[in-house]
Amino acid sequence: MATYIIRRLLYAIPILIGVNLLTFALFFMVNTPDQMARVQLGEKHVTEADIEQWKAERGYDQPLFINSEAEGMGTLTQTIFFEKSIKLLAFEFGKSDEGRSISADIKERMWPSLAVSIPTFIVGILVNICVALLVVMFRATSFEVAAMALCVMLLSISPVFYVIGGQFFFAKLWALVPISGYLPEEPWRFVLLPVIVGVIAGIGAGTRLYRTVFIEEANKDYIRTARAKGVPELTVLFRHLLPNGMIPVLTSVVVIIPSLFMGSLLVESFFGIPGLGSYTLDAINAQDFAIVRSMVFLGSVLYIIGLLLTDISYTLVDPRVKLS
Amino acid sequence: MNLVQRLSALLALSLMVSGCGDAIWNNPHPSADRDEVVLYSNFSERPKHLDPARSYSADESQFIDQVYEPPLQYHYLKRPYELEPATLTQMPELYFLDEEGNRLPEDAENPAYSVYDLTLKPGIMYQPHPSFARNDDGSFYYDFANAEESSAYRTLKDFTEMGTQELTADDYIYQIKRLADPKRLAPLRGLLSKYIVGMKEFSEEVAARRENMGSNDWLDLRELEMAGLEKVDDYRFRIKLKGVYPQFQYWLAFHFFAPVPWEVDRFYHLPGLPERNITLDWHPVGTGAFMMVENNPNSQIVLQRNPNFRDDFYPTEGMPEDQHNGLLADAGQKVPFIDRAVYRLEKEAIPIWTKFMQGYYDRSGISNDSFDQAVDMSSDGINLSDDMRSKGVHLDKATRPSTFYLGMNMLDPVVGGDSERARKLRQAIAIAYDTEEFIQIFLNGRGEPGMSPVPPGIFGHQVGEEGINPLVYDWVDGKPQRKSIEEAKRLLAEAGYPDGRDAETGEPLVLNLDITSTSSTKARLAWMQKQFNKIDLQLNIRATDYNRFKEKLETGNAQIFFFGWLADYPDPENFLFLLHGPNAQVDSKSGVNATNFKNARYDELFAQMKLLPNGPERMEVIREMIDILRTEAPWTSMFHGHDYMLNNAWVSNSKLHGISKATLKYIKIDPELRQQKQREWNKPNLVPLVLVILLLAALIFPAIMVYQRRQKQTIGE
Amino acid sequence: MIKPVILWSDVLIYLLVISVVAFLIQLRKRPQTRERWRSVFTSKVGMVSFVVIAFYVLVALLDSLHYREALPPSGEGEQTTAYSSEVKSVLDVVLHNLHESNEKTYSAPFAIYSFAKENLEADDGSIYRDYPRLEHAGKHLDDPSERTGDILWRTLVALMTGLLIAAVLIGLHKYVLRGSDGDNGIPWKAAYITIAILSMFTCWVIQLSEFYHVMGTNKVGADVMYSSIKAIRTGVLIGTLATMVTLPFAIILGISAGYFKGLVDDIVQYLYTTLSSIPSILLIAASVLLVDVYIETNAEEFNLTILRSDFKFLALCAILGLTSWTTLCRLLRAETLKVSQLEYVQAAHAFGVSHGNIISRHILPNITHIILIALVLDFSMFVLAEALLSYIGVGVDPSMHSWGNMINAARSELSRDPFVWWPVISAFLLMFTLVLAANLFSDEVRNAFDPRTVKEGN
Amino acid sequence: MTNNTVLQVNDLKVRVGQRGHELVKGISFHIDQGEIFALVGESGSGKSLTSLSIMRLLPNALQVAGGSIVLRDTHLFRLTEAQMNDVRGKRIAMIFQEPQSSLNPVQTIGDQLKEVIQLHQDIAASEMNQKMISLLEEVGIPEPAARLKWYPHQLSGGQKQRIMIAMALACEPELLIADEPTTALDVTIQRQILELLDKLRKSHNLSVLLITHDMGVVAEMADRVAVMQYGEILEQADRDTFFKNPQHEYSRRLINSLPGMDHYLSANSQDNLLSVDGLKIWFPKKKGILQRTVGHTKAVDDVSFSVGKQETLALVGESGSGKTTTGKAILRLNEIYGGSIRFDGQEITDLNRKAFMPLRRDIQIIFQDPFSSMNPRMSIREIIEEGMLSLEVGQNEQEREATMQRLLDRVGMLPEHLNRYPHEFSGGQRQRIAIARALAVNPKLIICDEPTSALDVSIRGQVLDLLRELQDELGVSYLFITHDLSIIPHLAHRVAVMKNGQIVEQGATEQIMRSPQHPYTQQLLAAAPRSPLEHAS
Repeated sequence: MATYIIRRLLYAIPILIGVNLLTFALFFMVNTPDQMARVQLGEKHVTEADIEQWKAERGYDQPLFINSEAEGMGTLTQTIFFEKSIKLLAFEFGKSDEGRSISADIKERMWPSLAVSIPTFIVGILVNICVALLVVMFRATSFEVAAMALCVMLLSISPVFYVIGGQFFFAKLWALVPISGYLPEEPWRFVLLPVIVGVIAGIGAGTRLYRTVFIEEANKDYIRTARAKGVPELTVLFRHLLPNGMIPVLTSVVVIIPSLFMGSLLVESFFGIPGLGSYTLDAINAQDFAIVRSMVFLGSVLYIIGLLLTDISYTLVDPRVKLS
Repeated sequence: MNLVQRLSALLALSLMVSGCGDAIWNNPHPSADRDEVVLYSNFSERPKHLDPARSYSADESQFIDQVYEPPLQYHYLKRPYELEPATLTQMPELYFLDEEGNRLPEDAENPAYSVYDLTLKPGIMYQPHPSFARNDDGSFYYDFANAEESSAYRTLKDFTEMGTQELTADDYIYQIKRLADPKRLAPLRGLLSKYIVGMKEFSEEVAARRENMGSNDWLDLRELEMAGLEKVDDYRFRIKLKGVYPQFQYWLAFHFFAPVPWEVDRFYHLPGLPERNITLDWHPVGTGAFMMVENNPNSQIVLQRNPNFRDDFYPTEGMPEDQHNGLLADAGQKVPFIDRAVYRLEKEAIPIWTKFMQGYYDRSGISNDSFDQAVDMSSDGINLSDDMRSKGVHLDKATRPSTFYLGMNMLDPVVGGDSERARKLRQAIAIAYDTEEFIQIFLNGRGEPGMSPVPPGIFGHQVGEEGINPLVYDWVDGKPQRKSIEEAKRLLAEAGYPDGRDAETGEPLVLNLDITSTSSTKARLAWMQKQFNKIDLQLNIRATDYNRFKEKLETGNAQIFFFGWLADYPDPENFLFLLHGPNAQVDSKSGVNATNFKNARYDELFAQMKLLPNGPERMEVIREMIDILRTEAPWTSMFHGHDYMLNNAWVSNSKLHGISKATLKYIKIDPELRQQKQREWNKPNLVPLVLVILLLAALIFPAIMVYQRRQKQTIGE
Repeated sequence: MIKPVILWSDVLIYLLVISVVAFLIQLRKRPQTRERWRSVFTSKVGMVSFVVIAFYVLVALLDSLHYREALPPSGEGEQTTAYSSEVKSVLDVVLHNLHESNEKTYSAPFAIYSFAKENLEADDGSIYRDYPRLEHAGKHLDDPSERTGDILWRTLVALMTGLLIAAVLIGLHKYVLRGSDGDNGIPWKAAYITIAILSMFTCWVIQLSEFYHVMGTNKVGADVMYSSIKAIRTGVLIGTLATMVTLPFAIILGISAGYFKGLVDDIVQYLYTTLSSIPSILLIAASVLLVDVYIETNAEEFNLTILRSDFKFLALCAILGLTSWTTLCRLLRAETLKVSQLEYVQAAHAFGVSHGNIISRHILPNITHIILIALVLDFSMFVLAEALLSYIGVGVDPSMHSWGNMINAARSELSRDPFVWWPVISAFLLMFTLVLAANLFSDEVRNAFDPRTVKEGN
Repeated sequence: MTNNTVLQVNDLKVRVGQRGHELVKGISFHIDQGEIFALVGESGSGKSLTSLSIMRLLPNALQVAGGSIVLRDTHLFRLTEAQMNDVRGKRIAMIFQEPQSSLNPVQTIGDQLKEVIQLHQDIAASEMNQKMISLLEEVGIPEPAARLKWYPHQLSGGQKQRIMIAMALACEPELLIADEPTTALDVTIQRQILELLDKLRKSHNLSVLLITHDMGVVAEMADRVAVMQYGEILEQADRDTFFKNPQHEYSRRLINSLPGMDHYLSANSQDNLLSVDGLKIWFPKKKGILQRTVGHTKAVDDVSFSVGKQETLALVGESGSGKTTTGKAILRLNEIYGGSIRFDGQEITDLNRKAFMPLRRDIQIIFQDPFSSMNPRMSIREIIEEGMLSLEVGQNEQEREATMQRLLDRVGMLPEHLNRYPHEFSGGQRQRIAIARALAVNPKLIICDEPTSALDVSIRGQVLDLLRELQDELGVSYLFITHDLSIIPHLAHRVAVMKNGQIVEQGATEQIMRSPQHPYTQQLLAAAPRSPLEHAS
């Protein structure tokens, strides 16, 4: 177990390096440090000297990947890439291009993100599973047909519509919740709408997925055994089908749990929630490379953790699986 | 199943909070409102810099201009804009010197130096701030030898011990030195070095000093002297400029010249603080009416009334109409009127508008889309819609001294250059491109077509018949009327493009519009192409991100582009210098003269105009300059934006100021009225909720029925 | 006198069509795959959704035949005839009276008055403020009150013509089919009904938009119906092309990883873990910027707006594809691992069949169902994704008609009061229909091809 | 019906959907107290459907079209679903074919056992444990107390089946339905389970509906027999009369499918074609962060045997004994760890892929499962031709075509079948095609990997006969891998018995069958079902 986890973590390192490399390549291909400087310094009265100064302060005055001036290892180490990456691997995010401590921002912004994403996630899964179970219970009835048709419709609607509709009705017409914003003191009122929207937007796809999983389980022999034992239908559903069905469900679900931390780009920017999702989006628009880099890095780390968690969660729910 | 428990707990809580908070559920502000008078507003761009030496954008000014007090300020009500002393006893005394430093008479021909003599009001105190906290022995309360000692202080709030001190001349001098410090990246450094005596040298010295210093160490600028600065006594100091620079007085009303005491600078450079974002760039310290108590660009910025604020009073005289607009009701009262101002981060236009309509924001601009809802455009200009009137909203308009234009890159082979051909082409475009319609469709009439770069409210702007651009407009029964398309086509033909086709090759003329993708909506692009098609020109749109756009301008690779300028100060110089040859983008990277327009005569006139005081003589010069611009037409189809501000019923004393942002202290709010209206406008509607629940039930019920039936089912013959 | 303009996306989409046809032809040789497909079409849902998709594709194809009209010869000196820089498509000809009748600004569906008040001059010269009549819509009516009747009558006529056309088409089809044993379980009836409805709808739109704006007009007075129909091309192409990009990566990498295992497997796994661990939105954003750079650096090649936007569009498809091949790749890898353990693959080994042959003849055919299902699912996914990306500002070029752009505008239009609902509704309806059809079709495909669901049958 | 009749099935009909074709066409039978009634038939005969309709557990797509089922005096079809739950597991219990998948993988044995007891009896929690333990003891699970906490995957197939039985008996049912209870198990285990059932049946005076295709099992267990085919009961009789003079031709064929163990092929051993010497197939066990190899799982460990020309060597063993691995190793379908394989005197152990090519023509294989051994997407022609093409057998199109036609004809198929696809053929036919495919490259040695175990008994014989004839004609040698001793006498000249990756005994067939030396061989022989005629006497 322990050795397994360690191995997986070691395996993560090359991935992280790869991720970093890619990010750098992409980002610096599209905008050179000079341009970044210009964006950051604003338009009026900017001189070359100021730009040089800015770059120097943030260590963008070195070559990207290979430093031909420096000798020996220097050719590789005295570069933007090396210096920035090394810090990242140690989780030192440093300062954003506009001079704020990134880790401080992350620490602060993760809470709103979590406040939205966790409820969305949990409620979402519960709702989906319940509906799916219901459908499986009534499979080969008109109820199933209707439910599935509904699901297809739901997932044929662009998520943007859910957001627009949600804000229009809940916040504007019915004045039930604030249209947007967030207050750390009383998050519930603000989180409610995003959560509802998020859940509804996900219900179509989720239900369909879980239904197929459950149907597959429902055709297994042990279900027949259970019914041959005289177990009533509901009990079969909950005591036998559900626990087994959860195993495949886990694969699709556990991976994203750590990523909940990153929040949702769309929802957060629509509902003005100061989470990490909108943070990333703003950084992209402002071309604040330091932040983008950190978020990407964070994202991939979380993703890898997610993969790990998935494996571990298997051992918890499925007695057959042993990690080695 | 513990998931279920957590979930249900969560839901229950959320319902409870929203339920028993108070009658209104959709209040985006803390439902428990303290009994202070709070103004709620919003900001869309997180301010990047709050250091008065560094900050140079409107959305930053709206915060720090409440905190910092430069020597001068603008009169709140008077138009045209008028300077008045803020921390000074009277307007600065200006006199001229010759090379030797002998005082010259007022009317001396181009003197060597000009000196500004400023005298401060005594007894002006700073806001409470830890940097002023001292022990009984006068030593600083907060003093750390190294980062470890300060490690306990994560944020500025952790510094509980406060202190204050009086404003002195040193503070202004220190700030001017900061402007010269290269590390501050002061936008104005380049410009001011040209004028303030010894500033350039000072910068170099500082740079030299910094060579062997950590990037976060404090350099006490008092150790170095700037020739052009002279402290007379604690309340009096002089600034010495090379030659004459009449516009300098306007800069004195800009926060660049706000006081920064060395104590503050020292404090923010204590070991370990800069690493933790505890810097002057984030936590301003000033003598203004408000002080920044919370600066969280992720969610909100809060200004709090400065308890030590000097005695300052609401102006007693204003423009004639102000009287009946009730703007003089509080004449002579002590400002500020509100205790707190909360600015919340809002990125989307829609929520802002909705919240304003729900009464959760006290004031709001008018976005395009909410415009028709907000106002009616009747024959007699723009008025509030009935809907708004019924809500008690009142509107307040102003022309922002600004000019937006369609720039022609003068280095471009087709549209640019001094050739008759290009000139005619530019003029043709100027006629074809229907600015009026643009303003109608995309600004809902919130603007006026520009006859010259000089916007209304600035000296040199002319109205009426003599104001119009005769090359584009005719004066028809008391109104300017755009010349006919035929006229444009004629010009085009003369330019050698009959029917928009090159006379030689017969190739259709395709022009390129450079634009940033963010500002280019489908509708807008379509509209522009329509304009050029009117005279059979093909317009090719090159949308790109802001960086590329800037780069194109700098390298002179743009052809036609959109650009604009907001006034720094109310003087024609601030607009006409945008076409001053030496400022041409491509050779001087200063980035003002984006069209790279060069014209010897114009530059000559510019030099004169700059020094002249406002008056008929200056007017003449400006007229000639403008005529040059009209014929050359490097800027076509200009317009000047109008500002509209909607105020909810409970807001009073709101009058937009085109230049100054330091107007918060004059705003007044009636909290009771606000609360009452909010309740009235936000009655939660529970019916839909009930419906949803019923619907769910309706869904579940048949399922249960089916189940029952299935349980009863037998295999029947 | 026209000059065809061939955009890259046009080329690709037509290549795609050709390859699909080719696929159908060689399908005759594969009985039980043919069986599978038949079973897709024997279900009413499958048939109907297919017809709908086909209709969309048809529109997209029409819209992918671009040309430039010649300009009238300029007065003197007859030289080479020059061409307008405005690129039209065949579809524009069909819909000419939609996009040539522009109003000033918003107007509601079938409205004959503008949505915004204007200053009008009364006969006595006095200025009053009211909703002006529209320039085009309903200008043939002198008395506004006739409007409703007029609309109903024209609708009736239009529907009849539509029905007629449909009848002709169906007749033709029957004529073609007469030889072969007509309906072998294929629900032609459903298909016919769908066709009838579609053609009636088309006629209705075309005929009525000659006199009205069926779905109103947008901010600059352009016909909403027109732009939402033009957006079909964007939607269909982004769906198909992006999917096409994902396939080669997913298939080649996935299969080789699953088949050769060992080092290859490790590398492929590394690749997709790395790629999928990056938040794809960032990848997309950065890449889109990258494309802009490219366009700027050699601008002269893109002297026409449409060329630029088309290039950007293709790039977007490519990027979307590149960022989303990993899932399919993972699936294929797993499936290949399974299949390559099967005895007939072992047998092939026993016969010393080369790797290439084993993959192409034994593995590939037996994982196609996964590819197919993914293919149809991705299609709808990409169509939806386009809307999101446009919101974030890295979507298709603003000069391009797209549902995403329309939806964006809608967000603010809905906050007006009275709110402007028609653009968003028409965008929504067209988009929804397409995606719904795609999803339903994908379900049928799954039922037909996925062995698991096949098993579930009995 | 006599009052000691437990179950009475009258004119039971089962059909697909509302008006689909009938799968069970009105069958009737009854089961008396304490007897074992065997319902015999091959796959698709509808015997399982019958059992499921008794339990009313038919899959949704199927439904009872008519008839009645009476348990004692309750008409099962008149019960509601809810009432039916009191019958299932309490009055009628059922054991299924696949013990591997019939138990809930994520529940402990104890929980699953407890569930059924709680459902139908009220037993104090205190006694519950005791009850379960005694049940497990009864079905012969060692140290039951501990096992209760185990999960199914920790048990062997046989043990799982025992657990199933325990669950079935938990509530003293009046009727026990055993649906192919032993088919999925190894012979030795089969035997034990059968014995267990027999014991319990006596001790509990159980009535059992035994559903099977294996005449051996019938012969040993059943009191009365009913033969089903295509959803109809061909004949019913008590066992002895049934076996003595079966009425129906089909029944006769079934009975004869069980060969007697009297005549043997003599080992006509000539010079060796294939000789395997000390073959080792080990798979490394990896461990630790760096995945170092710390040990090996020895699938095949030091196995030596030889196959002569035109000779058949039977490699006998139970699942997991490594026999299949050995077979594939010879074809280089899996890696060899040690030892040597010589073919025609040529050392082939470490030839690379290319060098091995020519040998592929000489050594061929027939797989166990005719359903997965042919690519469903290829026509028979493509399937057969593939090998010929890649091994360059036959110069040209026509020649290959001719060969294929000949072969098909030879294995008793029609030339036009070439254009058909695998799924259009029955298991037996496919296996014939598989043989044709192997022969197409005219090999010297064919490795037959359980070629008959997936086939219905009545077909088995034919395939085996075909193989033997081919050997006589073409003089091929077979390495015949099987677990079923009963078929060995038919075609094996020599036998090698494998257990846990090693050969425990080998020799001439007759000798092995008559006087096995190794206890394991004896066990196997004892387990092998004997001809019912012997019972009858």
